[in-house]
Amino acid sequence: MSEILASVGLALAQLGILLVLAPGLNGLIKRMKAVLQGRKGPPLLQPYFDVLKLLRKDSVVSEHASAVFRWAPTLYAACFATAALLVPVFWSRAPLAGWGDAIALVGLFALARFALALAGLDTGSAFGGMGSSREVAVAALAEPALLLVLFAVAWRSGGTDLSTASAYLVSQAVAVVAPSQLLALAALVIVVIAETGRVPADNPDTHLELTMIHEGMLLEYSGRPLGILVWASHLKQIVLFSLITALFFPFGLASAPAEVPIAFGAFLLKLVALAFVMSLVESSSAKLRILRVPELLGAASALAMLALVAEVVIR
Amino acid sequence: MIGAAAVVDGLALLLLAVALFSVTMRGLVSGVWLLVVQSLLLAFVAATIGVSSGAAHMWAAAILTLAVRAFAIPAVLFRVLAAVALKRETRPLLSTRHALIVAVGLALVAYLAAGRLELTGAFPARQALPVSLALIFIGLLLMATRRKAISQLIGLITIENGIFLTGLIATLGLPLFVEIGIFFDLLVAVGVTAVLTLRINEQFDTMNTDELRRLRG
Amino acid sequence: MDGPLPGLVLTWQLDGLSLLFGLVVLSISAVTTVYAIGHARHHHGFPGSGLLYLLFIGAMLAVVVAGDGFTFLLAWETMSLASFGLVLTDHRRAGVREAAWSYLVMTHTATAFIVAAFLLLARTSGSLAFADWSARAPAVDPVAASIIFVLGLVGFGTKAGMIPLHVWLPRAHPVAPSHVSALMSGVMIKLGIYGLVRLSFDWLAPGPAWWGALILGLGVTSAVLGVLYALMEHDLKRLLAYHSVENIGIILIGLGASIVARSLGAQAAMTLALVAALFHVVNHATFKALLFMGAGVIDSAVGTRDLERYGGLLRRMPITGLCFLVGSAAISALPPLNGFASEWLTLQSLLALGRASDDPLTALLPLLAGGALALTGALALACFVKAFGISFLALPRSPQATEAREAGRLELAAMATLAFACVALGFGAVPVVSFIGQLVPLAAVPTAGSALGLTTAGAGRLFVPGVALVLLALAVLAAIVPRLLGPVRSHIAETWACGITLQPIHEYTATAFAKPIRLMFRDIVRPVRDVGIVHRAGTRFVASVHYRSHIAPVFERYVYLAVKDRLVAAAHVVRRAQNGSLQLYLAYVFAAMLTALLLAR
Amino acid sequence: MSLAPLLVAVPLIAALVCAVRGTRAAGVSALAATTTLIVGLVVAFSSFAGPPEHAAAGLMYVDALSGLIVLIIALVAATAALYAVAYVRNAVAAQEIAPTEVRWFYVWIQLSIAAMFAVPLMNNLGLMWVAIETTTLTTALLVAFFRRGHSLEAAWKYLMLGAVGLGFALFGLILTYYAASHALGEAAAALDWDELRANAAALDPALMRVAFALVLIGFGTKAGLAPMHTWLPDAHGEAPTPVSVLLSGALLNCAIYGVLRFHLLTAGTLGAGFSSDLLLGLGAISIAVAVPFVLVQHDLKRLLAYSSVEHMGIVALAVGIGGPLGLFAAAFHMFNHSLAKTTLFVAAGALGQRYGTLRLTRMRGAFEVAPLPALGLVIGTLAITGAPPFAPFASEFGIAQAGFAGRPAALAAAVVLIAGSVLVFGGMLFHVLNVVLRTAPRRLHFAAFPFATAFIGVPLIVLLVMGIWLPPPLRDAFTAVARVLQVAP
Repeated sequence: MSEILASVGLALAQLGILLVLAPGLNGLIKRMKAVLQGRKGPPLLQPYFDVLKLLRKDSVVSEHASAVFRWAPTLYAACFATAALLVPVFWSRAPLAGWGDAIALVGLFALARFALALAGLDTGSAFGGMGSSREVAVAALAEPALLLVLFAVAWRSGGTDLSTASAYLVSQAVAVVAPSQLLALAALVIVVIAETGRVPADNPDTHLELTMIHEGMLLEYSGRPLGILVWASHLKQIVLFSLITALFFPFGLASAPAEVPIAFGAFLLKLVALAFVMSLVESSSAKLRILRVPELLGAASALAMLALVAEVVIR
Repeated sequence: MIGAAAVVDGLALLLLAVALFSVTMRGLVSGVWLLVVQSLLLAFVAATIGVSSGAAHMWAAAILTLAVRAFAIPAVLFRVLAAVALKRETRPLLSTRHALIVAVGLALVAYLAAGRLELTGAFPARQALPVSLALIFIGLLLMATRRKAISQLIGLITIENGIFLTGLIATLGLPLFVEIGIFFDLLVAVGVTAVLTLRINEQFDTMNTDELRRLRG
Repeated sequence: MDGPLPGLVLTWQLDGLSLLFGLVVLSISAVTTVYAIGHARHHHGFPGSGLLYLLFIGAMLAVVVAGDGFTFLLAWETMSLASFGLVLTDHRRAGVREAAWSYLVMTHTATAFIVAAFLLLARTSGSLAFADWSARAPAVDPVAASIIFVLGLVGFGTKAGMIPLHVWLPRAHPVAPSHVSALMSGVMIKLGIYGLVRLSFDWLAPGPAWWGALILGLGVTSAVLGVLYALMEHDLKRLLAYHSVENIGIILIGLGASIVARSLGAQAAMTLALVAALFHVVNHATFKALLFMGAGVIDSAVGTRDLERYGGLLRRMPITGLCFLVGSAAISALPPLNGFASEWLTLQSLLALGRASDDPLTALLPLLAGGALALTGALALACFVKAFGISFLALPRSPQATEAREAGRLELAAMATLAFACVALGFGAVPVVSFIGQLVPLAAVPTAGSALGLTTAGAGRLFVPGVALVLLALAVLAAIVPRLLGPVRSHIAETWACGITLQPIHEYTATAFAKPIRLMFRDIVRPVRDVGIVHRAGTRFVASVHYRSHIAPVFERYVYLAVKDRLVAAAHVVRRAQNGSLQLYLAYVFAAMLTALLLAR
Repeated sequence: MSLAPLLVAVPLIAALVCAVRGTRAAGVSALAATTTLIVGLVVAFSSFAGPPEHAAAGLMYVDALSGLIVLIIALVAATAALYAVAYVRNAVAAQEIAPTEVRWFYVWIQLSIAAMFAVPLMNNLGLMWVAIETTTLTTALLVAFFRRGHSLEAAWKYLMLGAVGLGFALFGLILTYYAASHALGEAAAALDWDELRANAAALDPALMRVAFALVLIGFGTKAGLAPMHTWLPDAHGEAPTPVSVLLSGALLNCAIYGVLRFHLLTAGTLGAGFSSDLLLGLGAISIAVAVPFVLVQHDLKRLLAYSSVEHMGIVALAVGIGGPLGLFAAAFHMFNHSLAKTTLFVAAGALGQRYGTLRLTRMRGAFEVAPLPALGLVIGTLAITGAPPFAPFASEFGIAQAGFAGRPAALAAAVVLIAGSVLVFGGMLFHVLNVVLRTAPRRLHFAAFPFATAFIGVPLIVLLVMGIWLPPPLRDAFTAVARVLQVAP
């Protein structure tokens, strides 16, 4: 009975921390991008203010919208919350390690995308439809690359379970710099860029309807539902970042309660590093036209395949 | 006995001559008369074989040939020609000269084929078997090259004569009641063909079988 | 009961595999019959159609329990003929006759291949009984086994709707009444899979690796091309028909993987892959039948099958909408539903196969197939967002859609049961998989269904109910926590459309929704697009623009129509031989006589 | 005393009565047909049970093979004669046949039935040849009965080709007689089947090879085997439907019977190799030749005629494959084909009279115009093209199974059979669907079709039942025929 309480506690703790950190991470990336581009940039806590403001505001719902529009945000948030519990962030074993693995994670991401895309279509506005159509198109190309990366990792560590993958990497430290590992990392970074709607694939900061993919679907939302959606997309970003850290730099994961502060510090460090990489990428490249995105994601799939070949053939 | 075989050989060669001659003839009436001559020769052959081998049924065969082939069938044909009031065959597919050359060629092929059949136990007339094969091939040639319905019928009867001759030579004719059956069939066949020819003439008011080429595919 | 030929007895056999497929046939047929009764007031078939429907179901059952080659073929073709008759129910609509004809001819050709395969098997084992075949399977010499395998693959593949042989499926299913196409798509094409499983596991001994690789390759092609063609369709039933092709592709991937594992001798991977394929058979039967029933209800409510005329149906047909949503989520392999469970299992089996084979090439092939499977899943998601979104959400695009009314009680009951089945199969994945594991007559290594969750040798774990529970709990949390910040009100207003009131014409259409993907995959799908602009007389002002785009039917044009035209052209040439001239006919007889004499020399 | 002679006598008497009492000819012919049906069934089933028996002072010889042919002729003749009553009345109403001609129609029908019954019953091969020749002559005028240009053309070709073919057969017969008289000595009995079969080994092999070649081509022409089949589509297409039924259902089988008799003889002399391979070859060619003419066709009855060419090819192929299963399936297939083809021709005739034409393009919407014949046409087509639940599939499956189990040539033949039947299935179904579906034209002729359910329903149900379960008497019948046809391998 006690270890069930412990695991529930661990789960809630992990979820709480990630929820708290999520807007901060986004603010950090914005800040770093601004500095790189020679501007002062918004304050670090700006995303927190936005989210809390939205959560307290009334919402305007379109007359044509159906139940899908009303329940999509909750389901969207729930998906990423569950996904957050599948990834080993602080503790060596993820809270839900026994019940779901990498493929379940991909499935949850797909479920969230399904809900939001439908919500985008529900109000009948052309921008929502365009956003959904492009979101599912981009995702269609991102998923094979993501899965091939997971297969490459699973091939080496013997299974698709994230906890065993990170535990294997911790035990085989030399594997971090294996060629297949680096290729897989590159592929995963591209996929994360596409998934979180970062610059080369999509522009998170713009409000020009025709260019937005992820924002397009949120266009009709306002007030509290919009707040939930924004917070959830931040959560999505931090879950993806933690997926990268878990699969490629799993060092410093706590296996005993004493090591938790070190794990927390290590995780923060990794987040800052990744944030810096992301802001570097965003500042250095321009947004691709929608029909060029397949080439980017095609490159990601190619890299993932190379990683597989490297993994299987060269060993 | 100067040897029935020699007589039969002579008659056979005569038959061959008549057949070759019929290839060159254009007139329908003369064609029928040539048939009558063929039948007479056949009857004579049957009689000679009857005399030399003493087989009673050969006499019956000879009389039947006279009655059916020489008399009944030409009678039917003449009545049809009279009804149709048409004397000449239109231009056949092969010109007379070519037809004759082909006919002679066929006769040679018949001789070769008969050689291979080597029916040792047959009636000793060496010429008869090749001639019968020649008759069959020439009959086919007639059917294939002539346009008028009646001349195709003449070709058909020439084939029947050839087969009948083979029968006579090889096995001294088939058992009697089979012979009677065959003769009866031949007569009915010519009768039915005659009726058909009259109907064709009435329908197409010509006997040219080129009209009969509409059923395709 | 002894059959029409000497020494031929109509025998029956019921083993694990037959039981599984029998259960699928029975359960789905029961539900579709309920639906058919409810649907009958829209759709009055010809007098005998009810009887024919029962015969169809009976024939499918007979196929599954047939014990020897002859009975199998009797039941197999009776099934085809019954479904052919049912497809012809409303033969007055355009194109129904050609579709039905091409369906029956392709099925009959497939049966010819199966007959050839059966007779080759009978040649080696001396009898038609399946038991003898499996007993003497090792005695079949390799070359004959390969020929039998290929013949069987073509025969059963056509019935299953595998890619190169799938052309009849998107033509026949849409024209058939929905309760028939639900049964055909849900169950009948699975009997093709049943045949393939029997052929490769029961009647033939483990063959060379290329057998499995061939099926794996065809499975991948069927999956990817099937979903791509589905995306390009805006006729709802054709879309669903192409999805059947896609899902058959997924099943074939599982089956191919298990056959490769069998030839490599990897027992664990073989069992896992086969169980994954069979589980997907069960799942696909449920959600495809559900979706076709939904499509049928919408078709009779709105009067057309064209997605572009639908819209806003969720308000008018809420329960149908909900069931269709569940079906769409299941087919797009979204967690907690059954589609996700079987796709998860298939991916695990591909990974297991990859790890099991030693030389690198055969290890790489399944992993790449896994990538293709992921692509298919994502594209399926896109397709069903389109299908559900365009037809059920936002504004109705046609007057008929505006007046659409909810389906009858029986139809809803049928759809609800299948929707519930999708959820139940998803949650109950563990017991179902272990049940299938026992049924499969192979050395069932106890990998598939351990108590807690689906575990595989490679330590991948999935406990669907757990994940669903957590998902639900967190959803409740996400709904409650923001309320702590005080109540908020929501106002109803117009959708913002840059200042003008929103018209249905502004909405996204199905063709537009699929446009990005169509352009991304244009060299595979080869869209043909023609735009006609009509100017107002004498002026440069545009009066109207006509936009027509369709997908080049590659297989139909370059394979099937090409063969048909050549055959007919050859027939015309040969027919000239009968030109009516007696002289020529005499020449034929003479020539025949000469050849006979030459032969007789 | 066997009833066999009655089979020939009854139709002859009926023909005489019809000639004399023209007005009630239809009734007389129908009565005669039913009596021959009953007598035929008795003769056939007694021949299957017991050993071969002689009748009419040794003139007639009835064994299982002739019993099968008698059975087929009895059934087909009964159907044709009974259907003729309605058909002729419609034809007279439509001014296609002059009232005065009706009497002669029935005379010739009965004469041809008598001739057909004579073929299987004759012991002497010479008389068998005479009987076959008589069938040709009696049916020739029937083919030309409609006095249209096409019918006359068809009859002319039918007669000419038939006569030439039978001429070759006669030549072959003479060679056999020569070989027999030298081997057996006494002249008269030399052509009797039972003696010939008993000491076939004594005959001179070289001569028998030539004789069989000639007879195969001769009787093959009458049986419609390709390439000598050219007259068949014309004759069956243009003849009045009851005559087409007789031709397709019964006459072809008589000719095949002649071929089978000589096949048994030659097999006795020089082993089954030579004649079986020839039969295989001709069978395969017939199937192959029939395919293009079925795929592209403009006339319904010609379509059915080409299907007959294909099926006679299948029967020849089956006998060529041989073996107990192959021969059983051959006999079974002859029976199935006659039954199915009769139904198809009856349905086609009924539809033809309703539409006034047999051109496939002008026959549309048959389900609306005449539902039962349309249904009969569709189900009949499914049956004749070998779709499983029906009996022809069972026999074709048996033939293919025997083929696959047999020698390489048999395997190749079985593959041709399967491929051919699939292509023919596609072609025929396409045409029949076009006829049956679509919307019917407005101006239609009135044509009564009494007892339609019996003519079409009964045979199709029998075919369906036989496809699944073969009634024991028929099973024993086909086994007995297979035993007769069994030649030492």
